[in-house]
Amino acid sequence: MTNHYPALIVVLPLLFAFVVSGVAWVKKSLCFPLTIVGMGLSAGLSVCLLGRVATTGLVEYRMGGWETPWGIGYHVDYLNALVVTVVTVLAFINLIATRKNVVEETPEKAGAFYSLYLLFIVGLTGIVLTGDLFNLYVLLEVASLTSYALIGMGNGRAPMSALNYLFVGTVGGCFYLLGVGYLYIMTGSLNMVDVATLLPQMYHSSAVVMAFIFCLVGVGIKMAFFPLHMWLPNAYGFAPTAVGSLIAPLMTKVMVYVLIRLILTVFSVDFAFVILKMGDPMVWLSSLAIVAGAVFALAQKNLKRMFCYIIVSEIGYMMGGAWLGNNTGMTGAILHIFNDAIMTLCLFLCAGSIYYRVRGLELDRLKGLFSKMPVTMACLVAGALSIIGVPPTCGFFSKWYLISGGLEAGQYGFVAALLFSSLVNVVLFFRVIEISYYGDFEDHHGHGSSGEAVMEAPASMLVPLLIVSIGLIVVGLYTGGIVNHLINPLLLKQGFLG
Amino acid sequence: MIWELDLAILILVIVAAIGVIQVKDLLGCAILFSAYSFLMCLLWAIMGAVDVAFTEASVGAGVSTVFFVAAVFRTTRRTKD
Amino acid sequence: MKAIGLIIVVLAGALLLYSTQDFPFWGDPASPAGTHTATYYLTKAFEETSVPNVVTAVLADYRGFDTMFETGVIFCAGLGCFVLLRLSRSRDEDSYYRHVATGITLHIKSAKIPDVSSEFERIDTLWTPYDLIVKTVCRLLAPFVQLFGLYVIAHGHHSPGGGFQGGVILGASVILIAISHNMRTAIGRISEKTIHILMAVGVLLYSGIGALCILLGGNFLDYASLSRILFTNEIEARSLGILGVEVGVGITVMAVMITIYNNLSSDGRLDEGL
Amino acid sequence: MSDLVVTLLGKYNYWLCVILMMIGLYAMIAKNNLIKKLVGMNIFQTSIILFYVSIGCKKGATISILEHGAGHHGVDPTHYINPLPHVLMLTAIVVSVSTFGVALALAIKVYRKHKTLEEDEILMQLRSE
Repeated sequence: MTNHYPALIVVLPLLFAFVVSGVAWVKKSLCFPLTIVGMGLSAGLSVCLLGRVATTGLVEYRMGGWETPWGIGYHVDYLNALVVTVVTVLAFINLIATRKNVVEETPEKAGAFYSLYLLFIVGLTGIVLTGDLFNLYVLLEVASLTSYALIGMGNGRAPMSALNYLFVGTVGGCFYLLGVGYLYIMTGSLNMVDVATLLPQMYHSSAVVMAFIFCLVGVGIKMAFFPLHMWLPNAYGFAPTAVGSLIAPLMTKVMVYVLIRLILTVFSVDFAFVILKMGDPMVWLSSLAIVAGAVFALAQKNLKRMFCYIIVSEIGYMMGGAWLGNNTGMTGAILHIFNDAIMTLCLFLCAGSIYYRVRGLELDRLKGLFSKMPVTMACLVAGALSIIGVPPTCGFFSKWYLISGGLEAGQYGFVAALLFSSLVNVVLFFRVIEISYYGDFEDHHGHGSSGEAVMEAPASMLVPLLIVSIGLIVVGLYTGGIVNHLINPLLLKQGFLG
Repeated sequence: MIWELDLAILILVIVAAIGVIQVKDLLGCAILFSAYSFLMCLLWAIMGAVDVAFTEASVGAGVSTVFFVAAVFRTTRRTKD
Repeated sequence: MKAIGLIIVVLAGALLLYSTQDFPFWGDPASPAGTHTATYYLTKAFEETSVPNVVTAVLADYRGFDTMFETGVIFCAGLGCFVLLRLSRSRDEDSYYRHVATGITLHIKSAKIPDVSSEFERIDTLWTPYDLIVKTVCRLLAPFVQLFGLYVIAHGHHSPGGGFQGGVILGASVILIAISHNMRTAIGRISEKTIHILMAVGVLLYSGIGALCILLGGNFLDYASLSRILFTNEIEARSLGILGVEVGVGITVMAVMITIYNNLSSDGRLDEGL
Repeated sequence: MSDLVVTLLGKYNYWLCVILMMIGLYAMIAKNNLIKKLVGMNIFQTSIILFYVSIGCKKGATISILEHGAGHHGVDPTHYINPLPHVLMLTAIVVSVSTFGVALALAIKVYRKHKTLEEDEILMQLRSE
């Protein structure tokens, strides 16, 4: 059975998704336990897979038993295993933490909601594990389609934002498909490793260059890279709480993973940095993204929208690190995928529990929350410290790698942008903390309907939140281990010398 | 595969596509879109992609036109462009 | 906006046109795409799966993993439309009944609904007279459409077609009934609950066959390992496995098409429809 | 001169395909009506499918269903069209119809709230909120 781990990580949530959506029509109360079981199995298996990859270096799997250029194969190395573990474990934690939000916001359709939740995870895990370019597209569409539906479930402006996201996201998917088509017409293969062996003879062909550019634009749209980020704040900001905290930490990071995978495995480092010389312009664009994200975040009056713009700026970190073209920068980018997913989940879970009690996330409604919800706010502070980059939280270490990578490459603009955005983050979070610590609590339920008094969030939300915020520090302390045992061997194997 | 036929239908497809995005009535847009899909299906059949053409005939020209008309029926026919 | 759009479009188009210069010529038999993987499929597919339609063989066996997620995408779409549009029936609405013989409409304001007899039919505010000819023809046509759909699913090994196309045709036959009569008739034949369970059962059949292969000792979706329980050789087992997953695809696609139509055409109320 | 004709005949399919793509993309960017944008998106998707199907084309070959008995004494691959792009595009068509369905559902939901499908009118309503 142990050989089947890579397939089972994707297939088990899929099976459970179908069972959940069928069972919802027979017995509604079974939906949530079944979802927990499916998600938990997937998370457990991916941790086991990470353990195996750490010892053996590479796990391969052939779907249907066919050899790879003819069939679809999984080719799991350190990078896949790391990212898939983050995806499944964080989705599992989020599932437990947001149960009460789901009950409240979508009571009627809980079965369909959980089914879509599992399918979204199937999409993401499939994207991360697959070694086939077209299979990646199909799973990208699974993940995107479920996220459109999940975001559109919200009230108010959510359907309009979801429709905008759909338009933009589909164009992104189509551009990626077009890029794959260009690769296929030139090489006749769809397997990543096979394409990589066929490509070097035609590096100078304009069609291969265009294939790279189309893949880059397509993935860039999906990950909300700076000039293409317009859809993100609305889509994530207006989504239902449970959906926001699921999609925001995972979707964009997985897309950054796809980009790094394309550079490292398919097109090779030589092509991207030496032949195309894309490094400098992309780093400048990333610096712009960081600054723009930070500036937009300053202008927001809503906690969740502020976090959304912080994500835009964090995407700039990862893209910049990946394009610095040296070992340290790439290490920082991969580490930041990992860390940023945890930090973002922490922030969005805090926002979720505040929303659950206060019914609003405008900054002036946070007044006095420190006395009412001390644990939640303490976790928010932990997340904030990590975003700012204060040791010993994990955010500090990845930022350290990014900055030293920038100095090594002589990209002082990028380093300046990183420092600027850290400064802006300090301002942003101290504003939030000041309001919530010193402001007097005002009851906004108003108009006589006193409702329940605002108090600490229920334990089912607090425990996962605490786990995540302790995780921020634990991951920070184990950074050295992750870098030495997982990231360095990967970069060495891919011939990334810097 | 006969390239003269292919070219002729390709040009018709482009004409249909321009028609779809220019017509100022959403119901007309639905019908023209159905015609576009059907021409596309012919084009694929000529290129030898019979399975794809079959799918497009049943999905593009058939079911998605029904969806489109249903959606227009539940919303509005009016469009400014 | 129009000017910006035009600039982007012209730029992207110019790039695309420029990059076609390195393409192999259209229809060139010696192009990499026509020789690398295609040769393997064309020469080996029949030997290994005994399916003459190479497209079906590649779709459901060599790249069966893709097709499973393709069915998953369809399933997402059905579930998505349901989640986005379906309104719950919690609030009491006025209901209308039409006396068939006289055409008199009754408007009942209370929540209590009398038994619908053959003399009365439940209608909505948007009642339109049915055309007897259309109604009869469609009712007569529906079984033949369904038969054709089943043929397309089952005959996908030897001719164009397969689970997806057949499923769409099966779904279209129910949509035909819903359009020519009204949606209540169609829902009376196949209820919302049935549709949703069928939707899940179809994909479950597909992924279940895949998981069964793991239990029988093969890789995921390796139909050859089914030969142990089907008592045939590996090649026949692959062919039968392909048939099995095609049936699963057909069931899901049919159910999803009906769900999407029902929710779109009635704005999520599942009443009279178009 | 004859070179030009050869190039023209060899590439015109891809060129017209690009034009179709650009029509779809233009409609998505420049049109104001949500359904029109949706149609543009669908044209864009079908043109990419057309591009893939064109890749699979092979001169002088027939559809990729083996003749009766052909499988038993060796198949000449140059006689049959490349099946792989067709397989991929079946999946892509399914994806496009799924996206179409979900997008129509979202458009109906938008219409429920705003009573219009024109983007500028919706934005105006949102601003005045």
